[in-house]
Amino acid sequence: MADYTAAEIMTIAAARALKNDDVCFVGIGAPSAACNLARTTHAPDITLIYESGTIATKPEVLPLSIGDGELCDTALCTVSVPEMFRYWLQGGRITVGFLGAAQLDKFGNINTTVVGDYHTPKTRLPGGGGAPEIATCCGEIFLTMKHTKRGLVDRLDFWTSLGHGNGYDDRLNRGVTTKGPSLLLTDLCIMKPDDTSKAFIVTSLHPGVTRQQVQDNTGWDVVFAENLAETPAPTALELRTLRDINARTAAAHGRSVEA
Amino acid sequence: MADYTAAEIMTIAAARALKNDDVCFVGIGAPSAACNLARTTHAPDITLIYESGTIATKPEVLPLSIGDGELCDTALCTVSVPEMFRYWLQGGRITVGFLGAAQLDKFGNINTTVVGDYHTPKTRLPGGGGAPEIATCCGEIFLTMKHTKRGLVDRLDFWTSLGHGNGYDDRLNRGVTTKGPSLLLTDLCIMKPDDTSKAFIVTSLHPGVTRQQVQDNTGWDVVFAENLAETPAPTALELRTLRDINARTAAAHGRSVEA
Amino acid sequence: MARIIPLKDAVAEIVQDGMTIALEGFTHLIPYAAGHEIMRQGRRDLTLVRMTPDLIYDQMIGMGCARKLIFSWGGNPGVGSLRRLRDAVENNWPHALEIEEHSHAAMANAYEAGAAGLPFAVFRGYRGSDLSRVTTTISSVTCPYTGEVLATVPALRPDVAVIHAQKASKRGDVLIEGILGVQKEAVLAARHSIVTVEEIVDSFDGLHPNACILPHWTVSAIAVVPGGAHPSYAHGYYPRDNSYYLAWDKIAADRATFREWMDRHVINGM
Amino acid sequence: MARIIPLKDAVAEIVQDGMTIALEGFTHLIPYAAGHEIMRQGRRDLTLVRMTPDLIYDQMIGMGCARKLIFSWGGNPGVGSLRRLRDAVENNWPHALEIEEHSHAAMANAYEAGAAGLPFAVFRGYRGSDLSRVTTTISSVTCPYTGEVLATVPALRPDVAVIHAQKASKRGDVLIEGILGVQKEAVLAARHSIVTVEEIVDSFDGLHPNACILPHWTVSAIAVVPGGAHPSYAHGYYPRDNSYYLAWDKIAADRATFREWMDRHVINGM
Repeated sequence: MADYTAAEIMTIAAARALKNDDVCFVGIGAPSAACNLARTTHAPDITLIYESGTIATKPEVLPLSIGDGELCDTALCTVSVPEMFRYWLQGGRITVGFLGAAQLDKFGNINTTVVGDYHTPKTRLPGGGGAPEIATCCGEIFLTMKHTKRGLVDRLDFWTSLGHGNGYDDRLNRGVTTKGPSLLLTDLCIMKPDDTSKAFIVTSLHPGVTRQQVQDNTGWDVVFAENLAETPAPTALELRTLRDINARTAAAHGRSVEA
Repeated sequence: MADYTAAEIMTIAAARALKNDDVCFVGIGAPSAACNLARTTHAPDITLIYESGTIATKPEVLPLSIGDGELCDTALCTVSVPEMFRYWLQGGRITVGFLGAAQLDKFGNINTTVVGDYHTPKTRLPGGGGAPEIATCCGEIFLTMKHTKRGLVDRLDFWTSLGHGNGYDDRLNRGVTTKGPSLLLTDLCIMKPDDTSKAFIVTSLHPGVTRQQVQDNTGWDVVFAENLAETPAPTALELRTLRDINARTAAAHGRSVEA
Repeated sequence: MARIIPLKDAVAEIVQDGMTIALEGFTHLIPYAAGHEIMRQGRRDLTLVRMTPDLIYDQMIGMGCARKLIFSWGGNPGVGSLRRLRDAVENNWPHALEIEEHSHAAMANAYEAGAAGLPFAVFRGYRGSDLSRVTTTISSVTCPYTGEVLATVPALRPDVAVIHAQKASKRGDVLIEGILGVQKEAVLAARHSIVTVEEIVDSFDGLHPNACILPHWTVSAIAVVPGGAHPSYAHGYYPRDNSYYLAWDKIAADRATFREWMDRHVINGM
Repeated sequence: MARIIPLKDAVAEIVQDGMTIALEGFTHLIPYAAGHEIMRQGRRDLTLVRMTPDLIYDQMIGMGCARKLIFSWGGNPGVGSLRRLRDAVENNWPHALEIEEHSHAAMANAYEAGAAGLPFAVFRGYRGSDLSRVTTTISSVTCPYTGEVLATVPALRPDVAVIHAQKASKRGDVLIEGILGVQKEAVLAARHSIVTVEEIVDSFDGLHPNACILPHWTVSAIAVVPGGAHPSYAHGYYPRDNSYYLAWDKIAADRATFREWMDRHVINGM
């Protein structure tokens, strides 16, 4: 790796995917870093919305939770949580929903609920929170997660939220007309769904990452795009801006930040 | 008549019926006068709510409409109209709904929609507004209207909002568990529903009003309570307070006020 | 993205014949100026939607703009009935007017469902009211848990929502303060929206965190029209012109007087 | 009518074993002090309701107060999972914990329906999610106009709602500012409510007309508890104690350490 970490290029690649006029539903962690990096670089007018009701917020420090004080202080306005889910999410006003995941399959279905059986789980995870409706009501979904075999699995133990279901037109056949997962950013590569099968294929490897490395860390048989690209390395501006954000955040939260 | 008008004693009798801890949904006209008279005499803590979303408002001048500026200026807070109908009315927080009526029958059903046939009406009236749900969601309903044969009719042309329906347990059989009309105040008398039939009976005549006068101005065969009382004449305080309110209102609205 | 353009252009671009349009404002902030501009541009065949048709719809109905009216109370508050509305319903003048009549609770819930992207609204309504007999869009659903039958109405999704508000920021965010009515819901429920405002300000920094603001990306066009709500009022700017409301009863009572007044004060007035 | 009484008395009078109670506050204004008092009074068999079970429910579950949990995300925000919650679900320690798991949208709509006096909530939810397979209270209704099948959940009507707010007036009206979460809906949906506040002020005159205020007649009891939301924050008063959240992970990881910490800081702490 050059002079940046795997987590940094993941966040930077995610930020690059966001556009100036996007209205973005921001999850905590890497999604929050990516969205605020985009806002402070190429997409200054992007609208960031957090589940807690804060609309068009501009935090200087990455929030530890979706309800941090700074989100409200810097927001255009703060609405109640019922209004956030009814008017803004269900009302179809969000162009991009940014989700993290504990477990993900090749169709972008997500499990953040349990490992093992639901009623007698090996590991009880935090749960879906807003994800089940974010995944189906936003225009499209960007996913970011650490690239591990434990995370990218062939079969999920539980579908917390819907991606492309069983692939092909399964999502549409379930009456869900929004685009679903259109981008997966990990710390090794970028994936996009195949037009027909809707299964993720690797479209870009981060600098220094090999195909084998991706396959070794993925729970399903990885398909690589014919025109497999290499993710452009972070620019000085991207890196400096991200590191400023993370430094401010670490200082504010009294510990180092992983992304 | 003594030194007060029929309209004044109607408003004063209506105000007397309100209690200090009532939460009152206030209609325009006589209901508004009665509620504000009560608030400025024996029930200073009464909560007045107008349909426009103004909660616990204390207008110095009677509003011309339920959305007048002063209602918001003097309110504890002003909520949106959807919230007013969902949380405050439908949520069952209103103890007394105060309604006027164009046409009323002996069971307290109200018509403010049409005279004649609905689709080719002789007279098209303003419509129900909030009444259909006020009449069924408030704890109980007080009615005030001018005592005329045209107003108090034997059969309504249209049921805009439900009183006791066809009488007896009809309201309950329709699944409506709130009390319904419990008091009718006109400029001639006070009526209350009979415990069994739920039809209005005259329980008090205003001073100087005869039984014949009531029957001559009522479209149904009037029943008088055995212990028929006489409405106590307005006290000096009641009259002076009401006239102050009306004077301020007339000045503000640039014309005389009928109640 | 909200473009700040003249009212004339906003109406010309966005309001077309045959559309369903909602001019909302619950006694407060009624978008009269925009309504008058729609009349001046001679729009026809409109389905007008409004909880409390006020003088503005009496004028639009009298001028023949409307094919249909969806409403829950049509009157001149504290004065009397709407003469032009009655003439249309009772005598089909200037032409027949189809009406779809609801209660306030129904329309408030219908706008809310529209803003929430739902196809219908559910509420405990119309019990014992003949409105459910004459208004065919009223239906019901049964609660899966208690068996209670509750009323439904279709969500309101106007083609255009028109409101008046106190302020817009330079970027086109819109601030509504005081009696909010259903203005936010109408704009969010509609495909397009026109907002007339008293003034443009640099930004809304320092405002109360829970003030009612429509972000610029939820509004199609903004026009600066000081006094745009007259004769209704704008909280913090000017009071309600009660004399206009009182005088209207006589003006609208007679067809010729009405038409002559409208030509002088509205059609050629600007 | 809201009585302003000590927290100890409010909890003793209002919270009983076996009740369904909701302690709401979306990261902001979480009523920790009230939760600690409930634990000190040794309440048992409670059904805890909360969209985002935070440390306060981790503590109450770990202390054996809860029989059942209705929630939509249970974690230590930005830090990790809730150790005591996992121990209860995975190992039935201190005893079995029934869970009813929903999504945020479902619970937000369920509180809203509760505040609106409806028996169920309707929303476009759970599509393609296994939650509707494991949570038996999830059902559906069909739109009478479009035929669309939409998800339903029962309305949330807690026996008691407990929130923290910035201010109460002398008369007992309650002001909530900043991130509002579902606090107003929880109080309006509940039969009783306890509100802890930072301070009492004379009146709310001069406040923004659309600020979020609960009138005194919608609140059962108010207790003045400055710092009552710590370690969460109170907009305008004190920031979030992130170190408390970070330190909690280790404290709660071990049963003995947890129990010992709770005895020292909560049970005998006050």
